[in-house]
Amino acid sequence: MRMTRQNISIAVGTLFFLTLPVIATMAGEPYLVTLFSRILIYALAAVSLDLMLGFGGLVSLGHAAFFGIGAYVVCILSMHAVDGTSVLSWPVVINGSERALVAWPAAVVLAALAAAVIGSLSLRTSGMHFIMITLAFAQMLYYFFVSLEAYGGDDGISLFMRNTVPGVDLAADHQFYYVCLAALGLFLCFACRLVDSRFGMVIRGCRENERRMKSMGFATFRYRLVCFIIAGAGAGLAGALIANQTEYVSPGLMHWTRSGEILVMVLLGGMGTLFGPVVGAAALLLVEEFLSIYTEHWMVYLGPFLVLVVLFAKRGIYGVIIGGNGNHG
Amino acid sequence: MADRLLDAQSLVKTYGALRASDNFSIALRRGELHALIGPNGAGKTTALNQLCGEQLPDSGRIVFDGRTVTRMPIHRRARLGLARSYQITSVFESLTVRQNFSLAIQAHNGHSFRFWRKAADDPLIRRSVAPAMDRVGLTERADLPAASLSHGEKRQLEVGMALAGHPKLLLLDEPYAGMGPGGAVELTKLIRTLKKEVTILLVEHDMAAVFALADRITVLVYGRAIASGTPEEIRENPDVRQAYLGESVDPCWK
Amino acid sequence: MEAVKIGMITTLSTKAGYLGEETRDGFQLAIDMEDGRLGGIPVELLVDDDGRKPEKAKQIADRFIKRDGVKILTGIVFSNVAIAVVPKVVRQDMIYVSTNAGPSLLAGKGCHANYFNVAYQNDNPDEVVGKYVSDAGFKNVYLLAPNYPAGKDHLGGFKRYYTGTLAGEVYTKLGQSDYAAEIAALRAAAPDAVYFFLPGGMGINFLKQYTQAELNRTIPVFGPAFSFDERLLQAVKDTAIGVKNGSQWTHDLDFPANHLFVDAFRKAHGRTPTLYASQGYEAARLLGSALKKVNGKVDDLAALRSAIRSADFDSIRGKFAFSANQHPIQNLYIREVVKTEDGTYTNKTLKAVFTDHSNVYVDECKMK
Amino acid sequence: MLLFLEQLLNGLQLGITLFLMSAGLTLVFGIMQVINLAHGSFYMIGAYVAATVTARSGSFLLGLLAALPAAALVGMLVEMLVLRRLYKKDHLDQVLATFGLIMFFNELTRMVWGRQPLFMDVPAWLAGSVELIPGVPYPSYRLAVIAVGILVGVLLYLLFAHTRVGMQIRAGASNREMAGALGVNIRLLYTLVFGLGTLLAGLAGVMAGPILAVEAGMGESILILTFVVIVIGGIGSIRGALVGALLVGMADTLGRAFLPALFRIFLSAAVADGVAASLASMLVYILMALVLVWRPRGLIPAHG
Amino acid sequence: MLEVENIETFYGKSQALFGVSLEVCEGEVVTLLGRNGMGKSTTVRSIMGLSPVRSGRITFAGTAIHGLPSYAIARLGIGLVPEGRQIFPNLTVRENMLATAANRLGVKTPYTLDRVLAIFPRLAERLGHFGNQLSGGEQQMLAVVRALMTNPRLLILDEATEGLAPLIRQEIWRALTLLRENGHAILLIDKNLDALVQIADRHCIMENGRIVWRGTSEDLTADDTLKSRYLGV
Ligand SMILES: Nc1ncnc2c1ncn2[C@@H]1O[C@H](COP(=O)(O)OP(=O)(O)OP(=O)(O)O)[C@@H](O)[C@H]1O
Ligand SMILES: Nc1ncnc2c1ncn2[C@@H]1O[C@H](COP(=O)(O)OP(=O)(O)OP(=O)(O)O)[C@@H](O)[C@H]1O
Ligand SMILES: [Mg+2]
Ligand SMILES: [Mg+2]
Repeated sequence: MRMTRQNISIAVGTLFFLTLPVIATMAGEPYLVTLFSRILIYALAAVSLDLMLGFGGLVSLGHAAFFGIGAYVVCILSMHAVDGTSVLSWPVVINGSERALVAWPAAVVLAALAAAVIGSLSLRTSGMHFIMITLAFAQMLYYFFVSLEAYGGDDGISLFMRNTVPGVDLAADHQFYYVCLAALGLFLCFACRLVDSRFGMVIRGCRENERRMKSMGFATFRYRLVCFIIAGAGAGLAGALIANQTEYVSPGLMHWTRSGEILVMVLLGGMGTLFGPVVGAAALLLVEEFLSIYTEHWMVYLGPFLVLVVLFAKRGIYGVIIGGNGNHG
Repeated sequence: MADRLLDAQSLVKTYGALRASDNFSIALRRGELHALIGPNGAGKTTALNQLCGEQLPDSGRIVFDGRTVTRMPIHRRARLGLARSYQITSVFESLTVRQNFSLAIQAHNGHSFRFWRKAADDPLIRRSVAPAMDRVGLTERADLPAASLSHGEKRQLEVGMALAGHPKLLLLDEPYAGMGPGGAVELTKLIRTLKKEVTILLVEHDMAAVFALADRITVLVYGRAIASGTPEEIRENPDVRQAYLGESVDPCWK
Repeated sequence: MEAVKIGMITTLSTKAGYLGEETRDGFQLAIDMEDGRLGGIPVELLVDDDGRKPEKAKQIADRFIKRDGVKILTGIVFSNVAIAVVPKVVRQDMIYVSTNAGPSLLAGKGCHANYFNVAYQNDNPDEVVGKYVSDAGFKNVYLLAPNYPAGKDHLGGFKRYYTGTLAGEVYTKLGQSDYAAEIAALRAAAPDAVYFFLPGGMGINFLKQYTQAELNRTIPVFGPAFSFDERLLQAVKDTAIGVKNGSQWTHDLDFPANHLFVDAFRKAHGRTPTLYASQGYEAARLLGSALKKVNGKVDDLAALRSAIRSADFDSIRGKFAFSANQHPIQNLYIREVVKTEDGTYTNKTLKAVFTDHSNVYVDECKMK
Repeated sequence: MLLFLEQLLNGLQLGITLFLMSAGLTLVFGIMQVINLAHGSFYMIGAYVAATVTARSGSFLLGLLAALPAAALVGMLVEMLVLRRLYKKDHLDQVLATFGLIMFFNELTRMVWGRQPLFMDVPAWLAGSVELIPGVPYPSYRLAVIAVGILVGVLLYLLFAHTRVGMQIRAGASNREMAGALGVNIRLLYTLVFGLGTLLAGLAGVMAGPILAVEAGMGESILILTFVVIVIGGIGSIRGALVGALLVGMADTLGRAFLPALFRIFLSAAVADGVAASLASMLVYILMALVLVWRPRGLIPAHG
Repeated sequence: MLEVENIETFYGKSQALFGVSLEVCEGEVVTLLGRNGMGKSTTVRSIMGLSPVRSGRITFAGTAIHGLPSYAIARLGIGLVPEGRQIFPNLTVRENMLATAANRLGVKTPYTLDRVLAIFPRLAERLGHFGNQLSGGEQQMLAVVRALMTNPRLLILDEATEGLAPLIRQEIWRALTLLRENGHAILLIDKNLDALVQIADRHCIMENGRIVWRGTSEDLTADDTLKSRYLGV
């Protein structure tokens, strides 16, 4: 590894996240651990969006749908496990579960399935139309869950307790934090490899010039769909985590404003950089958290801050940190 | 008809009232360089589009290498060995020249659902990139993003990418456009060497190149092939002179 | 003596921001009236905006508890935020006093010894109107609410005491702005009254459009208090005049404590307090009485709990007590929207329809 | 039958109202190709200024006259300070910047005007109703909204399809550099057109004021719907926006009005109401998804 | 009329022009020659104000134009046919012609729709089509027409005959000769050397961002080593 600014930043960042619970406890601010768990989870959602946005050029304004699906899967399974009822009784019996090893993969798979369906319809369009059709599907899901009384409708459902994993106590904030960190770390690692792999190159080619890709012999639709599904699955995992973190899920998680926030995290951090969205998620949530302590009118400051980042940072905050020469995109 | 690599019969393509292809037929023999010429807007690009699958004909039939491909999507035709370059430069602007080539190679080289190994480290790709870049003289520019190439260099890239996959049939849409006089000489050399490996359909307005290279020429006017034959036949054809070449001798091709 | 910290999680941003503002102002007023104390105990009120987002509210609760060492939380405006936050915090041995939301879940199955609601159970304001409408002889009422659980709950509350028939029961889109279609259907159904639960902007939109369709002249409108607080009324003005709505409080209730509050609030803020302000104020006063009893020792949870449960304070609503599920037992009133001489719009109490009214979820609550 | 006619009229009216709302957005988003999420903020500014001035002066017209330049000026200021620097960059930078602007404007209105909704009433001379269909009084104000909507539509159409300025704007949208190199002062033009766009947003806000709640954040609820309208119609086309608006208006109104009855035919009343209501809320989005799956570039796509 | 003195232009950090100077007088046709990527188009872009000039001066008809926005430069009477056509895809052919048309200098017989359509009858058939529906050559014609319709004093053509059929190409040369006779100045980049020597007065050859040779048509035809050295023919 060369000592580039980028490598140093990543190393420092990793170290920071690894030691955060210790630092927070020593500084007497243990609540920071939960705050940063949330940051990690949103970062995961943002990174997954960046995969298709920054590399695939697929701007989705419906990414929160998969986030929400992941969260709902966890809460619904848990609710049924507590009640002792089954989720489905026909054609196959599916029982509830509080085990993370069941619920989380289920969340990922269902989010991926939803992404497959939504993606295969949405990817027929492109550009602005793609933005809007993903939004449309997310809003449909939103209204669907709003009126789904069995699962709390707009009020949402609480998770009775966090999922269980053998050997790990998710209810303990520190352990949960490290689980989130591991999830983000693994996904980032996967994403970093992905974007330089053959598949990643195809995705980037499709963003640039889909027509040329086709005439060179790539079935572009398939690749884009897979990219969409991977991103959806990532968001599903983030959703499963957020359900555990907040111990609650409501349709608000799928509203287009939430998709917009995830999008803003990506852009704020720097799209097409993978690490940028982590920075973006941290920046947005921290600013939101701390500004609102000092002033009720925190948005009057946050708004112009976003504008300034756009105007003066070439590639989001991450671009500023690493000096504007990311290796991707 | 084993000697025919591509056989297109009575292609019709209309845009509203306009017949861009009007019962257009063409047959390409294996190994030949066939030139397609005609006035602007005659339907040459449209014809190429139908052959390579970018557009589907309203009616007609296309057989490539013994298979009917009339309705086959473009990417599958490409995998059968049908490559094209574009008249209006169409490369991956934000990728480097090397990445542009490696994508072109990747397309013909195993599937791309590989998520882990770096594409750049893939020996299959790495081996072929350097010669492909060298062939069109872009080795020096390998690590520049395509966007920062000059117009002519982009044209070189454009042609180079079409070649990179070692196609059976190469459809070249005005490869000379934008090439400086020197570049044109180089390109003519390149195409001469290619003639030995691959069948070529060349659309071009540079008559010097066409007459220097073509084995046979088809002339298209208003979507219809009005003449087809050897360069000599075409040069002497009065209809062609009137519709396309002009009566006076163009100073640009002697 | 160290100040007792009270954490207020409320909604200050978004369209509903003024609800949180009122709640906070009411609460703060009680503190200010005692010069920074409640029940003689110095208190410090920490306020943070939840942006109407459940996870953000949770995050704030977490910070209040872990960083600021808060033991008492209050202030959440919306039921869904409350449902997300309350169960967890009360399980952590925190006291939560609800100043507004009273979802059935927290009143029934999900009730908890550490959870108190000082305002109302969500069904209350509807029950009172249901009863009133029946008593007033309306036989064929048309119902309207957004299509989400709270909408159904509220209409359920109305139907519980309403004895006539339904001319229609329509669920609209959450956040809908145009009601022309509903109004046309309503006109065609020819009911003799309309009952609607459309909180916030939805209610404003509906009322304006209803009046513009000139239906207000022929078919009277009823609703729960939410669409008729004094700040909203300034946004609908004449449109709402004469509408009767149900509530547990009005600024004109004739109790000395109430006069004291209303006058002080007007003096401090130059406006008539809304229902939400009154609820914030009541929560503060309730807590004040409890703090006084335990002499500021909030660490003895059981003592604090029973001090709160005894509700030993001079309520601005007159008589006040907690039911078994720790929701209010109180009078419920019908009020009418009127225009005052100075051109502002406000509510006038017509009569108490229920006295010492509790809620129907008491039996579902098995308090541990 | 009478009810059906009335609902059709309602659908038409909602459609035209939506068109009025989307007119400014069609201009800015559809034709200039600037993604301005803060468009709703100008709508809000229009409504707030109009409500304030109307309340002070008692005259709706004065309110209107104050609101339009206010929205246009703020719009031009935003263009000059922020958006102008973003045309060369990725479209998504506009998303981020205008997202920030939404927050800023929303909170600013809350600080200036307070958090509660404002009042705005129908002007007295439009207060009554007209019986277009016998027995069904129709509010005159809504008819006025329809008229304004149609007027704006026609003017926009003329401006874009038949004037050189219109051509230049479209030219600039596809290739700013070339338009400039051919002698078009595209910077100034864009500032002015953006101002016109926000003026139209302000106009929509003023027109909506008497019908809807005037509150901070009112822009966002309408924003998504107007995006939907434009996308259904086909980005960049004014005719498309009109068709999209009418379609959305009709689908939404008729869905709300008749779906419950439809479902009651084969479901129990309670279930039917629930299903119908959920479906009605989703209808607009379902419509958009269907249209885009069927025609990925919208119903009447503009070329480009 | 046009004077370029010692300009240096950068793309980001990389320098593309290293002190280029040239002038074009009234009624003169000057060409820029050179292999691909040598800086011909960059010179044109610098003149038009499309690429920022770091140092040096450019004057046109007595006005210093470096640093001016490109629209202002164009309005002084420079018409550009850019490399790669760059017609407006979302405008119809007719609109493409009219959107930027002007007669700012008060030319007596300005180019009008009718006049240009007479030169390019093919376009007359396509008036209602959108820019991106045209064939490549039709787009190129349109780009030339679009520049003519601004009735410039100086016309800059960057590879304007690219992709045109021989007949049409002759048509363009003829039109240029006419323009020149009317006192217009023309700056020309093209690869058809033989045609260039016939219509141009002077030539400049560029290499790696510098002008390495200037001379008349006679000089150019006389010296074959020049061509092989700088142009690769
Ligand atoms: N947008 C750009 N960014 C970075 N470098 C550029 C850009 N455009 C051109 N260049 C570089 O500037 C140099 C000069 O390019 P220019 O386009 O002026 O060449 P040219 O002489 O017009 O060539 P051609 O005949 O191929 O059009 C080239 O080396 C090219 O790589
Ligand atoms: N998408 C389209 N819609 C309408 N007309 C089109 C479309 N594409 C092409 N055309 C028309 O069809 C005709 C043939 O176009 P084509 O591009 O095939 O010409 P060409 O022979 O390649 O000409 P050139 O030599 O100028 O490139 C042209 O007149 C063109 O305007
Ligand atoms: Mg062509
Ligand atoms: Mg060039």
